[in-house]
Amino acid sequence: MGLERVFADGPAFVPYVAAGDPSYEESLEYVEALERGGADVIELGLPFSEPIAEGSTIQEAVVRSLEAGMTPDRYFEFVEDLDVDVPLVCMTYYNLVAQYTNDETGERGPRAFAERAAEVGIEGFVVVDLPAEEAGPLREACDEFGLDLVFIIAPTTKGDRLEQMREHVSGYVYVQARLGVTGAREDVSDQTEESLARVADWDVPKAVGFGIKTGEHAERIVAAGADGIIVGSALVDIIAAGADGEYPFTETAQRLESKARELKEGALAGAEKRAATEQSD
Amino acid sequence: MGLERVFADGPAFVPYVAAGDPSYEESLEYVEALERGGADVIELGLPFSEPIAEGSTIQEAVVRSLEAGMTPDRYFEFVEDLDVDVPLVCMTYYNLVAQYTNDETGERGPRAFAERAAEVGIEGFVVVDLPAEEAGPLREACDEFGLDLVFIIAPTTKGDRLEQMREHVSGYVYVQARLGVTGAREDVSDQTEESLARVADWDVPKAVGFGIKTGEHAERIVAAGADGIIVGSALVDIIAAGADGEYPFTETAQRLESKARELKEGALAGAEKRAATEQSD
Amino acid sequence: MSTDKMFGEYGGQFVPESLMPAIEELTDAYERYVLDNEDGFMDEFRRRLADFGGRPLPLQHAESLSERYDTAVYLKREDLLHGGAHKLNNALGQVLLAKYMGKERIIAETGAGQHGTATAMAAAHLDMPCEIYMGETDIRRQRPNVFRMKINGAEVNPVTTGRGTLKEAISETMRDWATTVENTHYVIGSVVGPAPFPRMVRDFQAVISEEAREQVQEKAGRFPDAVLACAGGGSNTMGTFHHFVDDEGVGLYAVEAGGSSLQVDEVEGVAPNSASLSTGEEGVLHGARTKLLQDSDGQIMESHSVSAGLDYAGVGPELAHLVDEERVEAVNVDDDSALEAFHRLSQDEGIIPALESAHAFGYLEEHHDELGDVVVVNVSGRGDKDLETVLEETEKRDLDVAPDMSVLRDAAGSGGDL
Amino acid sequence: MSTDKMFGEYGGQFVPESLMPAIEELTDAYERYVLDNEDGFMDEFRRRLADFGGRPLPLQHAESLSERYDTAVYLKREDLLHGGAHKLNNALGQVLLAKYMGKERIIAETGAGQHGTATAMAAAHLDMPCEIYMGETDIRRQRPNVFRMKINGAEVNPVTTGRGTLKEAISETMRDWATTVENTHYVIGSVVGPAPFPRMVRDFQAVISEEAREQVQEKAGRFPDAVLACAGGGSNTMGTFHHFVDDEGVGLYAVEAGGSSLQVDEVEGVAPNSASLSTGEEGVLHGARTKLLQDSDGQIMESHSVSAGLDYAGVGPELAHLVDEERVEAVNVDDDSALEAFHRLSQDEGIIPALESAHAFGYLEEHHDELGDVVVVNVSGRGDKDLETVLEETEKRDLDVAPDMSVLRDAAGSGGDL
Ligand SMILES: Cc1ncc(COP(=O)(O)O)c(C=O)c1O
Ligand SMILES: Cc1ncc(COP(=O)(O)O)c(C=O)c1O
Repeated sequence: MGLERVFADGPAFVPYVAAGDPSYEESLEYVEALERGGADVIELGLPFSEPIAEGSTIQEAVVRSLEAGMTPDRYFEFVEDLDVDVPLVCMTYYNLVAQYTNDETGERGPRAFAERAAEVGIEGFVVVDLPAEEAGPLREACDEFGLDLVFIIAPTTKGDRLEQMREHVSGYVYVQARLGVTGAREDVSDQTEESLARVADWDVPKAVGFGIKTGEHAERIVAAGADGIIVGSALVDIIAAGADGEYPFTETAQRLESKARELKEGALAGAEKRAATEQSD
Repeated sequence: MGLERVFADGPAFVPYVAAGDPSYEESLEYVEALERGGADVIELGLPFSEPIAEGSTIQEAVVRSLEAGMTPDRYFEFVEDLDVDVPLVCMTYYNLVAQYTNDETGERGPRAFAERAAEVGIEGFVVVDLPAEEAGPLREACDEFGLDLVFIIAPTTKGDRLEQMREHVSGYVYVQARLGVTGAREDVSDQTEESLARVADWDVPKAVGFGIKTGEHAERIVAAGADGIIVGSALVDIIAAGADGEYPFTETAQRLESKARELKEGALAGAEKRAATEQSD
Repeated sequence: MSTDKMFGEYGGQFVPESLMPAIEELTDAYERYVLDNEDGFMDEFRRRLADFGGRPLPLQHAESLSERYDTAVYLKREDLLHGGAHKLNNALGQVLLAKYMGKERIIAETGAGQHGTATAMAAAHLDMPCEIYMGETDIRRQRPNVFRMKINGAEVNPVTTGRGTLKEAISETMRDWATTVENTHYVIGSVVGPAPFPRMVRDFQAVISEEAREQVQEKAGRFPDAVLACAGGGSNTMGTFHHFVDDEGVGLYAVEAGGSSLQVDEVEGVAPNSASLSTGEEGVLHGARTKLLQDSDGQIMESHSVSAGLDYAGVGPELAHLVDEERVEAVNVDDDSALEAFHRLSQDEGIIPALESAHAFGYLEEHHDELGDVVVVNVSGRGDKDLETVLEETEKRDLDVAPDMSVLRDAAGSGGDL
Repeated sequence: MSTDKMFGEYGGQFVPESLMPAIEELTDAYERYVLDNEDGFMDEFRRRLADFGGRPLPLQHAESLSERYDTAVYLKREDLLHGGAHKLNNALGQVLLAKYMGKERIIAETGAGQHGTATAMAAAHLDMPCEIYMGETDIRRQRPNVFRMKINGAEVNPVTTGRGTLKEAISETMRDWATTVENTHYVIGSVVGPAPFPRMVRDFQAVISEEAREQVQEKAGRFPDAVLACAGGGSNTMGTFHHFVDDEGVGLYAVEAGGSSLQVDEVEGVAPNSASLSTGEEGVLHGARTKLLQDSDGQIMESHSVSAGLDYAGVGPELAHLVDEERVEAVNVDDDSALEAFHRLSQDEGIIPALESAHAFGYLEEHHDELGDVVVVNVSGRGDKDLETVLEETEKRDLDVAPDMSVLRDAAGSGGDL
């Protein structure tokens, strides 16, 4: 029953990192550290040269990964090499999906991409620049290979569009906490609750992302009704500090693990708070 | 009988220098040196800030003179201070004539200018940017004060214009040897003979200027029919060398004097040659 | 997917969800104001194009070139448009539309700086706050245009990612838009981006061919055999072609920047050209499916051209479609040929073209004998912005046609560089 | 002396004899071709002004300024003429005339470089060899224009005498002409010089007021109360005024460069302004009797203005006459006011004016409440050529209206100065 299962037992912590950042080997360890820290699903970025929805933290991660040689094929190998048990979601941009070519059959495009992703054990996709309107071919491929296609609901998504996406989404819905691009922030956006309210009656789990930085943010967001939190830049910042030589590699892995733990614990605390409020209502 | 008289006894040598170049005192000596070298008339430049008909040699002389403080009033003092017997012609541009103001009467313009010029002993004018058409007021003033108004005939002056100027000219006619601006040249222009031919039957003396540099040039030009030669830049070059410190002041005066002598002798030789040719014709 | 988002298989709306509502709002506004002239939008647009922009612009018979090629060559003089390039047609249209839509702020990307200056001018004219994103490389090679934008009161935000050219500037503008989409309109600078931009920008630029088509009939007494325009994103191209598309006998030539070579360096991810129509592959960039310079994985290449305004890895989807349909011929000339054409037009016709426009004249030089008897070439902009680049690039190459520039060096003394 | 060499007591032909025949020849050609349209000269001239130059040019209602001043302000957009200033009207006319006269070579002086670029463009267009004299100071402060002349194939001859500005360049061009007069036409750049230049240049420039007079009636439904134009030599001024001279109710304002002060320094021979109409005395310069900046002896002063194109010690004789007749009001604004107006027009109207033209807008700012309800201002040129100067002069002065230029400095790294 796809990605929804991970949200069943309490709030999910969904970290994002770019695969291969800052190198293939280091990145493998970092992903594993996130699992140790309590990740329930991992969104693993397949870096695209034009990351138009990312803030500078993730842009730079993408550059590091590309410069270290990451490609779609290497990415799939990377996933195979990973020693983690939690589900993996591939987060990328559509051109890499559209251009992907199965070297054996010569097939090119979403179906070839989905087939290969399923083969290496990926369970779903988030394609940042693929709104529901353009998602037909990938949606079909996902269905064929049993993958979830996660859509993002923006604060601006309302009315008909919202309804339309409700029909297409599977796995979980990615609730974008604020307008803009990715990046860790000092505060929790007011838009978060509004956005959650708009999808309150959807039957997929709601994971909130964009700007979450601390355990306390995680707590507040889960308390506000989220079934999960998605955290990218706050983790990538730790990888960036490691890549800049501020911390040795093993310490960076430990820092990632404890940041993950902080966030997961924040989420759990948020869930308790919400249960308390719900009871008192 | 005005300036014509100096051409009566043979070819006249008419040097030009800018009054006050490079300083008031030095310039007085230089003018006197020219007389010693054989000058028959001296064209004494009253420097104007926009000498549009001058080549670089005389432009620079004008700048030196102006920077040393030359003004129209100082110019007239200069003429008074000069100890020479040959007639002096004031060569200038029309704006200085037009603006000249008699400090006592407050009168301004050509008449005031001519009056003061006559007072200090000047016998004629060459006003470079005053064609016959615009010369009415100055012509009148010259008549009133018994001064000659010398016009320049250019190689381009032909037909009606030529006839018109014939009527206005007095003293001598300044035959411009070539198109262009003042400046010493290496050769004698072919245009000289043509130009002389055009004024051959005029009853004023014909003095040829523009580009004459050596005694040999002088000789050829007089041989070709000129009644006089006008030499500026070749002399100013010597003053410039002095101003640049290449020669001490007394040597510069001597160099001027001997250049003058070379030119005067060239003119005389030319006259002999012409006489010889005329006889053999 | 409604078909009018597409041109054949090209086009679409590949943008982050946060932009989709804005794009729907824009689509609605485009249909109402531009297509249906609601509230007299198009009347006001045309009036402002005339009074502020200086339209109509001449179609000039080029005497020297006509003689040189034994062909009647006509120049469509977009270089005379206010701001110095065809870009104002679009910028004015979009800023005005943003006003009709109640937006309070304008953002735009720029490469050569021509779209940025046009947008800054239009925004100043219509009293809209305006920020322009521009790659740092482009800021350096188009400094006068940076200056002009600032002078017009716009903010210029340097983009330091990647190679710092147009591609990165577009990405960065989209990031701004994703944050500010509720009160901000993104004035895209060419017939690229998600629908409805390619159609809308084309419609604003189509005034070029609307005028030219009439003018050429008046002057030459017939339709042209060929119409040439340079192609970067393709806005002047589509503007120049649009009203000729249905005139079957008229050959349409989109002249791309061949750069220094058509070969690409896959390892470095660099294409030493911007010839996406001629050499690119179908893919998705900046919101649209179109022809791209990309590697076999789908990563976008850094393009390169001596002219900043053509230096883009993508191209408008409609143009990609018309090339596939064989209605438009995609051709290209290299940097040298463009530079030579720049000097030729300057010396022979007294018109200093933009380096972008010079590409069209490079093609004319190389292929004039295949183009027929009457040829229209769009002078998409003037070359004032390119003087520094041309000096530098010309000296590197030792071109025969180039003038001697020593007077500039000699007088440089207290003045600084050009 | 035939009266049509004169404007009242101004004008005339004060030139060395060697130039007189050329001036007679020119007078004859002017009468035949320009006044009598012999061989269809004027038809060809107008056709080329349209096709090559881009005429007619708009009269634009300036919305922000109109609101700011509570006055209907209309802009005559000479900045849109090919080359970027009104100068082409005259340059094209004269180069064409030279062709009709069978001349083989063109020379011209230039100050701001606008007349030089216009002449170089016209000469390239009409295939005439061309040399431009330009003071070294001006070469430094107007480098982009030097570049453009060279690019158009003209020679640029630096003039090192004096302060190296327009006055010296004119003198030097006259020297060239005195040498080459038989095959060369001197394309003078303003309504100055010996007859017939002032009349002829005015006639070529009068197209400005011919258009504007019709346009203002069409747009405002009436004649303007005031017409403003900056005055250096006075060619855009006379061009803008000419067809309004007989319209009695129309106030004509010639706005001169007040520079840093109207006081002169007699000892140094320097006027820190170029306000010859406002402060000058009658005298003879460059072939004409007119109002001049001169000392009491009649030596010409060095003028000074932040705008190179106004930096001239003389002014057209017709303008001097019209001021004496009280038909034209001679006014002036200082450098600061012009710079502020430059920024104001750029930011509020989206039009970057030439620094010369900015003077007219400085006057509008200072005196708008005395000018009536409908005001026409000539935007004689665009300001692209002035970017460097404006940057420098604005920084010196710390003007409130100036934009923050740090983005240019920050990106200067590998690029060099603007
Ligand atoms: C003068 C000029 N022509 C052409 C272009 C290329 O753009 P497009 O292909 O969209 O017309 C530019 C872009 O800056 C430009 O400035
Ligand atoms: C734009 C512009 N306006 C005005 C002038 C001043 O000349 P005039 O007074 O002859 O129009 C110049 C001279 O270069 C100029 O470039």
